[in-house]
Amino acid sequence: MAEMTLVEAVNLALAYEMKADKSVVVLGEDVGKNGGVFRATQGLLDKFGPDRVRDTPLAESMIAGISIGMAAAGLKPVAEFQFMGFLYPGYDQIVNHAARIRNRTRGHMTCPVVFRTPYGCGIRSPEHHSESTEAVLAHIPGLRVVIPSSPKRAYGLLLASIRDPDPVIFLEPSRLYRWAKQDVIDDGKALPLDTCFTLRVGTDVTLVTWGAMVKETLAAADLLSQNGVSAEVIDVATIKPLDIDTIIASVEKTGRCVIIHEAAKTGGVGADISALVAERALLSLRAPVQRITGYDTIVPYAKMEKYYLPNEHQIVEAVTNIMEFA
Amino acid sequence: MAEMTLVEAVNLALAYEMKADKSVVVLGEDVGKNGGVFRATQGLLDKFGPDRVRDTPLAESMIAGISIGMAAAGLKPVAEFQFMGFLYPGYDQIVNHAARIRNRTRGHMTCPVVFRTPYGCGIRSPEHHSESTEAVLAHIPGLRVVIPSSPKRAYGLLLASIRDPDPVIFLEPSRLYRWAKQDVIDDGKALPLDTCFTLRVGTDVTLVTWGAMVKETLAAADLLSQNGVSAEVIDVATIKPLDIDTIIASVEKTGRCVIIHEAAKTGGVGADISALVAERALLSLRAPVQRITGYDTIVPYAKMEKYYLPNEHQIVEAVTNIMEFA
Amino acid sequence: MEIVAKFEVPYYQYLNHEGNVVADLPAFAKDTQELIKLYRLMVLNRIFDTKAIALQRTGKIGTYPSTRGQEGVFVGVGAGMAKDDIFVPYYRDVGILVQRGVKFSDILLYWGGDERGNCFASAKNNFPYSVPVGSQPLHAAGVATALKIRKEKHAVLTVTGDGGTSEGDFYEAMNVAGVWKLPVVFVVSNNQWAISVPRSEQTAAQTLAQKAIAAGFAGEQVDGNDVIAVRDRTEVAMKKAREQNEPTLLEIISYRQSDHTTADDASRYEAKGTRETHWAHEPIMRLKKYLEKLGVWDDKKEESLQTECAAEIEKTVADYLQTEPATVESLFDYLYEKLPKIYEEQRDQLIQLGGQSHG
Amino acid sequence: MEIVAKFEVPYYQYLNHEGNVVADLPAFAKDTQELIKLYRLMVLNRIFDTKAIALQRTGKIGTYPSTRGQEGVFVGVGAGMAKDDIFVPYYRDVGILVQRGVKFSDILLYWGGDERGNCFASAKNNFPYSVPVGSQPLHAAGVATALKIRKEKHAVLTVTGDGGTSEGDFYEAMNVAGVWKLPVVFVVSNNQWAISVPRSEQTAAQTLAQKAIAAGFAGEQVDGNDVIAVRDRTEVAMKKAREQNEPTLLEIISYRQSDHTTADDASRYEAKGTRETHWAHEPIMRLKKYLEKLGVWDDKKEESLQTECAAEIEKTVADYLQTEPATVESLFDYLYEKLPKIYEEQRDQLIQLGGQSHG
Ligand SMILES: Cc1ncc(C[n+]2csc(CCOP(=O)(O)OP(=O)(O)O)c2C)c(N)n1
Ligand SMILES: Cc1ncc(C[n+]2csc(CCOP(=O)(O)OP(=O)(O)O)c2C)c(N)n1
Ligand SMILES: [Mg+2]
Ligand SMILES: [Mg+2]
Repeated sequence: MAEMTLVEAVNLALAYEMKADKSVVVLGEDVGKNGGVFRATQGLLDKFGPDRVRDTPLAESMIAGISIGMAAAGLKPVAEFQFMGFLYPGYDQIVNHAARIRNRTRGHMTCPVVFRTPYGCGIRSPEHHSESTEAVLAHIPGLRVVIPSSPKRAYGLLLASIRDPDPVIFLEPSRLYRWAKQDVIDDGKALPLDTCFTLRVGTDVTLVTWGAMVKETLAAADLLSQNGVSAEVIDVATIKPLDIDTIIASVEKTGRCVIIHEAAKTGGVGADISALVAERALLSLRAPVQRITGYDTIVPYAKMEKYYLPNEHQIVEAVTNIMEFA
Repeated sequence: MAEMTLVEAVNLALAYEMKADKSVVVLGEDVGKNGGVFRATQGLLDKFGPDRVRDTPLAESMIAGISIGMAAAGLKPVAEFQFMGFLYPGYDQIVNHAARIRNRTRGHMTCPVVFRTPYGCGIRSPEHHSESTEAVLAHIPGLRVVIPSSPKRAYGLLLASIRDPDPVIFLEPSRLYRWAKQDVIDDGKALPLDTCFTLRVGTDVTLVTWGAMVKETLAAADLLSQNGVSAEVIDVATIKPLDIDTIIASVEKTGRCVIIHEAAKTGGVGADISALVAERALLSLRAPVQRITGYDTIVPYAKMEKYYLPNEHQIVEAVTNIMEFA
Repeated sequence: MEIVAKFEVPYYQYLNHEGNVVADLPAFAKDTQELIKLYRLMVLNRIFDTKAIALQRTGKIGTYPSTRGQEGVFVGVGAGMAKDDIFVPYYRDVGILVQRGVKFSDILLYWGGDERGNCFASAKNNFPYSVPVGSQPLHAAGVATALKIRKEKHAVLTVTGDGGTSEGDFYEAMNVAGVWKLPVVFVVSNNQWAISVPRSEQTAAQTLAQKAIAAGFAGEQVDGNDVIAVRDRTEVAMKKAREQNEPTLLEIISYRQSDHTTADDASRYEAKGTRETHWAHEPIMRLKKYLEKLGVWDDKKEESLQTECAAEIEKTVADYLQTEPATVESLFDYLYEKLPKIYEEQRDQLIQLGGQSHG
Repeated sequence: MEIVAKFEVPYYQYLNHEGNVVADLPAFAKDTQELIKLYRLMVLNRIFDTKAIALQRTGKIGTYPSTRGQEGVFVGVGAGMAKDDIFVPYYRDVGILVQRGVKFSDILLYWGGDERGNCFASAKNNFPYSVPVGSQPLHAAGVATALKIRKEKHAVLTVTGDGGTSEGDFYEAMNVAGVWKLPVVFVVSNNQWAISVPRSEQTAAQTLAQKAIAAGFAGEQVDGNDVIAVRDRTEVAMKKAREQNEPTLLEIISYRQSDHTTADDASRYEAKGTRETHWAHEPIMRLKKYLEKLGVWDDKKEESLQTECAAEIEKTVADYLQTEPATVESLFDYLYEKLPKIYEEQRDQLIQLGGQSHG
């Protein structure tokens, strides 16, 4: 057991599974000697050699496409896109092939690949290093989309993702990479991919979030409790397929739901959750479901980033408003 | 004025605007001599010559990327992706560049491009010819996404899209290409891109839809009126940016809302509309907002297509259920 | 100014279009039984092709891409591969697949609009058809990476059309194969058209073979109407891949003696008479002429071959037509290993509605 | 077997690393004033670069990609272009941009995290920085298409890194430029690294120049530490583009005398001493040696040049540091020509919240 950051937990899970399963191969740009631009793959080349830790040429469609071929041929590739903004050249391969090979071959061929990528803003990077477009992946049948928001969940969910027999997009909130440390036990235990994680139990309002916004959401829950409002905090974690049951059960209890995400509001995953809550728990709702999200803008460069990101005060205000509603 | 199909109306609008505006250039795979695989560009090569009607090499990222360069350099390219399932290799260029050039240059450079593509299933085509993933475009700030559902709207909305100073994704429902004819006046009059179209006025329920599902929705409205239910039918047409006001006004009147789309349910544009209705008109709702959508599956090959597509009876049933709700 | 690199592109042909030998024949071509096998396969494929088009015209299958005139390419490539090699097809290479255990009836099922025609369950070393042009060479490179990592001594072969060579994916696949020294052969079936766009409007490269130079390995042109050359150069390239981990690009040149698919009408863009001019080079007649010259073929043999092949195809068509429809729930059954809970309700709904619509 | 195509890749150098002339100099290089201009620009760029790194270290700008050791490439290319030509940059070519009207202070504003540094408002014929590697050559091809359609006699130039040549977009851009005969020059700035991945692991192609062969036009290697060669070959290629609509690929070879960016630590992957070995070839010293040999340069001139350039850079840094912050609503102001109604509420909210956070 050791205290570690989220990115270190990613590294630990990779090392664990590479040791446990010879078919796991790590590939991507700068994942070898350099250990990844965030050091997620640090040390793996030394431990597992260049056959299994592969620096690729600079081509994302290629990274996606060869990973698909490798996976269909019996390996378990864990491929890195350097930033989510550079995943898009691989989008065609992911949507038209990774997500479909099992279906296309009626199960005779499968595609157990993990596509990892740092995502989200708030680290003062240049353009395209701040994307959170998880929605454009979560819409695609055949994919899983998994987002850890703590070192422990990074470890357990990444193990589960690698072991999953289907393609998983694993989005790592770069803003949390080195945020809070946690004790992580390197026991190879996976966490389930079919459930949300309830981070805090409460009775007055359900705060539904994932990724880096877990940070602001937990901070808001603290502030709210000082105001006498008891917030339940749900980290969705696996946004595709969604464990809607946990969310509905919580909303049925609290009667209020606020969804918080960093991505642009329009077409964000929050819309889907809101729609499902409305469909399945309308009669339990004491106030309209609220969404606190990034703006429908292009994520600004570093200087304006702080205005783009939702903060805990916005969450508190939204909750306070709907507490008055009913 | 002449009776024509939707695809003929597309052709008419292209010809009109190419004649009116020398900067309009049509490009894509097989758009020249062949006139497009659906004949949308038929006759344009003869009329406007090979400089302005360009058969491209077979490369969609290239089609997207050069169109962006052409647009930034002062032309108005209207580029065709042969099917929506082949747009994805161009997704990076569309998301990372077309949608951002104005913003990136603080308005000093713009990107007045139209990306046309046939979309949707129901024409018994092979795999990848049946996509309706409009949601993965509608999530992207900086884009417009426009979907005509009749010959007249195809004509007017395409003209508006070409004249719009920003990038427009123009999705043509291939199932409607040769469905119903309409009299189209070739007067060069554009239709607005900032409004829904109310196709049928009603008082009991608001049916919100777009694209080819307009067909089933109108059929359902007919059936409903036989049952004494008065349905208002809204064709959203421009799904990004959304004219939510028209939808809200209608729902405030009818108290009920059913959203119908062909795309997979999870993360579809229906979720967004549902969420907005819940946020803005909760108190007017007499029943939960319903979504009738394609399944969360990969669109099947031809033989099973009919099971994938929602039909008018499902819509009628959903409406009937919520009529009983309150 | 100094010259720092030099390259050449060779062209291979053994039989010219009159059926005359123009270069030293490879060993297998000295065995007439081997040649007759290739001949039979080409004939069988052509009969299948004609039949498939007829089935499309009568609504028994959907859109279908003909292979007429390209039998030399697909039969030769298939014959040049070993059973344990892995094949990553595009959508026109039935002639390869059927040599590797895929049934003609599967091909019909596929173009008939049934996913079960794409699982090649009985023919393990083949990937499914890939419709997005140019996307499958990357899968081939991935498979080759897996083989290399596992030190398996097989090779991978993938086919792309001439149009497909313009896709970035095609280049990215070659590039990684070159730098990683992958055991993979990239075949370009240059039938001189990508739907309506001729080869000359696809690229300024004088040959498609030279595209391999960008990836640092050898490319060559092969006469695709000479099935002997196709089989031989495929064998050589596959051997090089297996033994030296050295990729090759084979540009195999034929002519599309058909519309692009049954949904196409080539008269809109193909100059009148062009197809007929190229017909003089088509692969079946050429090998027949040679076999006749060798004295191992005659009209009687031809007739019985035609009859036998036609019967085989009739049988496969009957198999296809008797295929039971798939279940409606098959839409959900292969999305994930286990259907996630949130979709169960949709699956139930589909079964309920699908049951209704079936009636 | 017959050879159907042959290709060669030439390499150009005029000044070797000792500052000796090894080939007939182009006309401009006989004018020492022209050479001193190039020298001054290289010096100015290096001083800027050192300053920018210092600004990053003190938190005054964000991540910054150094151009140290690559001054010959960017100064030479910029000098080889005409004012009316169009430039489509990647993210490291400040040395070109500043010759085309962009201010160093804009560059700082950009890396300082402010979109206004990317609009190059005062320098119309330049595209903004493009961060997605390999994506911008397609824009260049598009601009070249527009110029050709409008029969404007300018040409387009775009720069990609050695790593960027592995992207499919790079190939697709070359391919369309070749077949459409577009007036565009593709420069590859081969600084031998893509972050940590060396050129040798990027592709098996012996030269990057030969990648043009796949697209059917000429590619050549240029010594990027010889600013004379760079300017000359750029001029020749741009002229060919303008006058003959014939694209060229220029692989310009230098060495990255820095980390990839300030966020990188090259000591993790770059063998010790490699950078120092390459330093013997760096472009500024080389031209200085030659100018000294010509007798037109001495320590006094050098000193005053250094002082003058340092002052110019100080001034530009001051301009940058004095830039007023942008308004919060600028997030919404350039999404569309006119902000759609549905986003107005969000914009209002941003102004309200942003106003607060400002305080
Ligand atoms: C990515 C992609 N774009 C477009 C299409 C539509 N399409 C199908 S076949 C074809 C032409 C392919 O030509 P070529 O590669 O020469 O192969 P051929 O069909 O001639 O064998 C096109 C454009 C597609 N299937 N995939
Ligand atoms: C599409 C894309 N993938 C990855 C990155 C991250 N990245 C930024 S620079 C770089 C290396 C580029 O190397 P090269 O093309 O040689 O240019 P150089 O920086 O050496 O000038 C990488 C991988 C990116 N910006 N864009
Ligand atoms: Mg072809
Ligand atoms: Mg480099």
